[in-house]
Amino acid sequence: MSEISLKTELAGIKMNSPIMTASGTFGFGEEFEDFADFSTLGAIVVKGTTLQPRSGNKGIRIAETPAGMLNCIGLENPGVKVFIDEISPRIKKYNCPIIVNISGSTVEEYGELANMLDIDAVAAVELNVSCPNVKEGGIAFGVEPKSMMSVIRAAKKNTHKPVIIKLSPNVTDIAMMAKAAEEAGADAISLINTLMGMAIDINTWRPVLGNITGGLSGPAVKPVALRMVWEVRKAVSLPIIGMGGIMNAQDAIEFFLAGADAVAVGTANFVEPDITVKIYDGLEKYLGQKNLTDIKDIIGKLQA
Amino acid sequence: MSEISLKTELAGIKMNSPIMTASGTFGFGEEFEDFADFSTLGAIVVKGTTLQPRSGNKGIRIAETPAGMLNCIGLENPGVKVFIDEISPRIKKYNCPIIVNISGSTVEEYGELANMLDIDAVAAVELNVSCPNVKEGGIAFGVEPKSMMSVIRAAKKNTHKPVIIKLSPNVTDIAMMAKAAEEAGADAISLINTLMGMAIDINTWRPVLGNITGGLSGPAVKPVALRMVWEVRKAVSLPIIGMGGIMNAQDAIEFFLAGADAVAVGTANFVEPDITVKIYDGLEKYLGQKNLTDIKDIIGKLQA
Amino acid sequence: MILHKHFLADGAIIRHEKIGANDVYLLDIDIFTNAESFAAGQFVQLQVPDGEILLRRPLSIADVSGSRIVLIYRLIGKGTERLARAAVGSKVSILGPLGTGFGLECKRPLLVGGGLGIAPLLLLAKRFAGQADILMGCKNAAQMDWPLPLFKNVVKNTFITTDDGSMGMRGFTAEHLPKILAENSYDKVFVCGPEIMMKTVAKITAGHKIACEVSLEKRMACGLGACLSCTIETRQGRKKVCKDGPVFNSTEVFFDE
Amino acid sequence: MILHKHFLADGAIIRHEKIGANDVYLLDIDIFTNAESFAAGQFVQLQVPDGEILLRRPLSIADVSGSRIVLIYRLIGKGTERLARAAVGSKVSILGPLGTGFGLECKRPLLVGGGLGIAPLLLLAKRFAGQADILMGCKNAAQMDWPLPLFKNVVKNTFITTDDGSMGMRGFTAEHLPKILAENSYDKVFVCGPEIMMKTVAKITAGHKIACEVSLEKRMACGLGACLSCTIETRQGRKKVCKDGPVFNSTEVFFDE
Ligand SMILES: Cc1cc2nc3c(=O)[nH]c(=O)nc-3n(C[C@H](O)[C@H](O)[C@H](O)COP(=O)(O)OP(=O)(O)OC[C@H]3O[C@@H](n4cnc5c(N)ncnc54)[C@H](O)[C@@H]3O)c2cc1C
Ligand SMILES: Cc1cc2nc3c(=O)[nH]c(=O)nc-3n(C[C@H](O)[C@H](O)[C@H](O)COP(=O)(O)OP(=O)(O)OC[C@H]3O[C@@H](n4cnc5c(N)ncnc54)[C@H](O)[C@@H]3O)c2cc1C
Ligand SMILES: Cc1cc2nc3c(=O)[nH]c(=O)nc-3n(C[C@H](O)[C@H](O)[C@H](O)COP(=O)(O)O)c2cc1C
Ligand SMILES: Cc1cc2nc3c(=O)[nH]c(=O)nc-3n(C[C@H](O)[C@H](O)[C@H](O)COP(=O)(O)O)c2cc1C
Ligand code: FES
Ligand code: FES
Repeated sequence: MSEISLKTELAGIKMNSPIMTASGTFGFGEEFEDFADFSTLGAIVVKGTTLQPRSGNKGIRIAETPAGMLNCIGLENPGVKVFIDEISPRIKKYNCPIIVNISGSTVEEYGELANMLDIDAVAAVELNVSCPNVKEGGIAFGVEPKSMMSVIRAAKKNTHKPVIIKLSPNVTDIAMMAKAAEEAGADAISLINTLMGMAIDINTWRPVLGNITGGLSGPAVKPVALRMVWEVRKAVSLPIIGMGGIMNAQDAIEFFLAGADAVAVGTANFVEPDITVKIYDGLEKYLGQKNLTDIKDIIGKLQA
Repeated sequence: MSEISLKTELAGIKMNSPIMTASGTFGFGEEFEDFADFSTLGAIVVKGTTLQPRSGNKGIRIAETPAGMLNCIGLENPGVKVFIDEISPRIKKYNCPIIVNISGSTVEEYGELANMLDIDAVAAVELNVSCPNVKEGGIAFGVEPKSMMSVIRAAKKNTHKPVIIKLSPNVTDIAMMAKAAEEAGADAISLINTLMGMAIDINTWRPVLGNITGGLSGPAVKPVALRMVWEVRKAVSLPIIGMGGIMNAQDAIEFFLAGADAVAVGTANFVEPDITVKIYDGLEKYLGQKNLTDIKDIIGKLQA
Repeated sequence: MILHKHFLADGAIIRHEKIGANDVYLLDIDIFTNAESFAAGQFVQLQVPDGEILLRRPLSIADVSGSRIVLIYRLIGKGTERLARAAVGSKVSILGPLGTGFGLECKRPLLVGGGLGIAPLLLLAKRFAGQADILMGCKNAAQMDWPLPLFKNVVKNTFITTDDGSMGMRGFTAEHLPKILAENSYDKVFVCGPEIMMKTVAKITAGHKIACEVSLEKRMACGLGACLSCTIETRQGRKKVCKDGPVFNSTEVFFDE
Repeated sequence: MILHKHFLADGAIIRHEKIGANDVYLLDIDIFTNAESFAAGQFVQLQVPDGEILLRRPLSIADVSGSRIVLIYRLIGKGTERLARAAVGSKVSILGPLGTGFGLECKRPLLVGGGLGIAPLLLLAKRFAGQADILMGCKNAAQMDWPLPLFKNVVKNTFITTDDGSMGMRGFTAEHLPKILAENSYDKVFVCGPEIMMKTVAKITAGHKIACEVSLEKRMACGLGACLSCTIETRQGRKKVCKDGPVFNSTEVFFDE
């Protein structure tokens, strides 16, 4: 049992486990100090960061839905400078790779962010392309291959770090988007970001969320996320970080079997702040029961 | 209170209420004879029908997921001839409009089906375009506007009945698909069909479903369905039949507020076979509480 | 066979307890409807209390008495684990009676059950008013804890097999069936249990030219014949396990290899 | 103010009962951790039992005693309705203590509470060891059923308002506040209740140049400052209600129009 290893490497980043945290759901890690064991985490993916500080959306920002939640935080963040100058020195002590999730409103902003974050304290950047492309009529970068590819190229050109592209599930053909990402030079693929959804208050006749629509996450989306991981696994050879509704080790194992090289835990952090530790223990136990010693023994092993 | 009216008309079909049943979830109506009150139903949408009888998919056909279910029935049905000759005479007695959901593997098949179903017993056809287009590499008709438009045109050319197009939610831009449907001459829009998903058995390392992937339905998808109804409402003026996770009157009201002219109840029929009656009663009660008398008083009234 | 209209009832739990060491529970529910005429082999769709579980769960009617029905189930997954927590006095929604029951026309019936497949044979045995024999098999003596007392006074002869020989005859039921059939003059065999067991029994009874009915299990959503989750191919064409079954003539069905 | 490490505990329900006719419940939970040092105004994130409800629910700590905490809540929607069914003896997961509590530095405190906002003032009153006065408002006399007995021996003077005048003074708390402030020499006011009430009280105390703290409510997912569901704009920049609050200086926050 003591030989079981969850250690892994993803896009050149050495990780103590294939369990990461999903952007926007784990703050900067500090908020979970009392519950998480950073030595069991593969990486902390911090909140979506932009060039300028952003105050996010007004009004109600979350709504609970059946087995899920909607959010329209609106990328509230202190801006990349504060991250680099104040936050990153503080969270260095966790000795855990830090991946910065970045969002721009133009292609150039992604390049600039990647460049600014090409620093020791940062292990990789993850491109959030679910945000509106202001120059192109506000359509999200991530639902159209061309704009997504320019964003990836802009980031790659400006950093020595691995560039992870986080795919939006709100597309017709996720495999095609993944192939485009591979062609554009991405080093790894995260999926899925949230599904676009909505909730309505039948007493006030108004949308529950201040921003009208929001991103659906949590167990409700797991079947869609798994299907997408599996489709992308068949389409590209890049490493995949699977996420979407992972609430326990069983869910994580489903993603590994479907082909995810690592997983990220999102909404579950809100429900059980120590969930990443529990998933770590659960994976060890599962491998032990199956007489396996290495997490890689199950990755992509779905017989379909 | 006695003046409250749920009566409505959709694409020229007179309906006792705006509550319909979703294709594939209510059989041919007969199965629910002990529980449904056909005088409170707007229409029965029968199981997806094809030219030839189909035996459907092998292996496990359903899987439960958080607040949802996956199905890969695979369009099992007795074929259009049996429907016309044997089933339709039997279900005439319900005095409830019958809408036949049809699927083809070529554009021509949709035309042929529409033509054969241009009979008294049928109030309308609903085109299921979530099935693979065998001539075009097996991509579903409904994820690409051109093939969807040819299907609509083929149906319209071959019937005097209203043609309802049932949109697939597995697309980047549902509003664009709706506009294309309107342009092609559809008389009404149903949405959403199921989201493509997957489930994995971590003991056997195999997909749970015989067909590997399946369609996700139930409460889990409601936020996505509502968002799509709202987006389509803004994009086109065709009547909309909203569905996806409706489990009670509250859910139905959310769809009406978002802009649905009628709703269809799917998965909920499996959980509570008398759910359509309960929703009818719930709608009456809600209108009464709000001092409204007509269901149309709430349709599209979302303040957003 | 009597055909019933379906009922949908908020049943009240009268009794609910673990009756088998191997996580087997007995649930006695008042459904406020006369249940006496329900056929052995029919089942109900039970809604797992507390709302987290979406789909109903199919469970065989193991016994009836007045307006009460008895279900016997084993913990398998989320649904049954959640169900096991339901308190006496609480409500549970029941849809039934579903499907067609066993055909009772015969003189010397032998019931063959394995594992939880033994449950529906209880009502069947009662329908035969003590005239049936039963052959039941489990892994070991410990797992015989719940069926033994239940069948004590409702069958004539009881044959027992355990995989490990810790009680009765060692081995599978089907291994001992030929001898039992040879030594008795059964005119019909009723089987409920794991698929492999039903398949083997079907083969043996066919060889002996004895009528045989099997009770199948398939994943179900509606239980009413509407969703087509549970379709199987039979020699008589496609059938729905929930509506045309779960009981079928053994010669009618194809068992998967 | 003492800062605590957070705990995450499977609490055991010791007492759980309806204490107010208007669907108000009291929940007494053993969290197996010393709770005595929790600050009045802090809250917990409670996981609604039975698994259907995804997100935790924020509830103020109304009282503490040894390793036990008391929560008082009103039925609002799905979560609290489900919670109300939790049986004594069953478990409930509690994450806490969250946020910053009220600042106790003052000599003559006046607590002002409306509706369920009265709950956290109970622990606050105890922290002031009987030296605080309370002004509480409800719709009518019936709704005073639960706070009256709870506050009986823990405050000095009790002022009561009801919207309909069926008990105490007729009208809203804020209408009577100026007179109460004029007739007493309070040096700090603590308010918890509907936003409109807190806003008005904040205005009045500002006019009287009396320090005032308000306790805000916002939808929360994490409760830990990570998800940014609960951000508000303040005069000191953006703050998180769950971590920087829920208690704020009344002069710091902007009340929505
Ligand atoms: C007609 C019929 C009668 C049955 N009678 C009994 C009985 O009397 N006693 C008993 O213990 N069991 C019986 N079963 C099996 C019982 O339905 C399953 O054990 C139960 O559904 C498992 O639910 P779960 O949530 O605990 O398991 P999970 O594995 O978590 O369930 C996941 C899904 O798979 C389905 N499923 C899992 N196992 C089976 C199975 N064997 N058959 C059909 N669906 C399954 C569930 O209904 C659910 O939809 C019967 C099944 C059928 C079809
Ligand atoms: C710091 C804090 C302390 C609180 N203390 C108490 C207390 O001591 N007693 C009490 O009765 N109530 C208190 N509330 C309000 C309580 O959290 C809500 O009444 C409760 O969450 C309603 O849940 P529900 O599922 O019944 O309602 P639903 O309306 O079904 O809940 C839907 C969603 O909205 C959220 N929500 C609904 N109302 C509120 C609200 N007023 N504030 C924040 N989120 C809300 C829920 O948490 C949930 O995420 C407090 C709220 C906060 C933020
Ligand atoms: C409150 C919240 C905030 C989020 N913020 C971001 C973000 O800033 N950038 C991003 O790429 N994804 C963001 N996400 C998406 C998550 O990282 C993740 O992709 C998604 O929630 C699916 O995983 P889950 O179901 O485990 O939560 C956010 C999700 C939630 C719930
Ligand atoms: C078991 C099952 C079978 C279905 N069969 C069909 C079908 O034949 N044709 C079709 O257009 N939609 C079919 N659907 C989709 C439903 O009609 C509906 O669009 C979808 O389930 C969303 O609604 P719901 O969440 O209320 O179930 C099926 C759904 C289920 C669950
Ligand atoms: S379970 Fe729906 S048809 Fe059998
Ligand atoms: S609730 Fe998550 S930051 Fe406040």
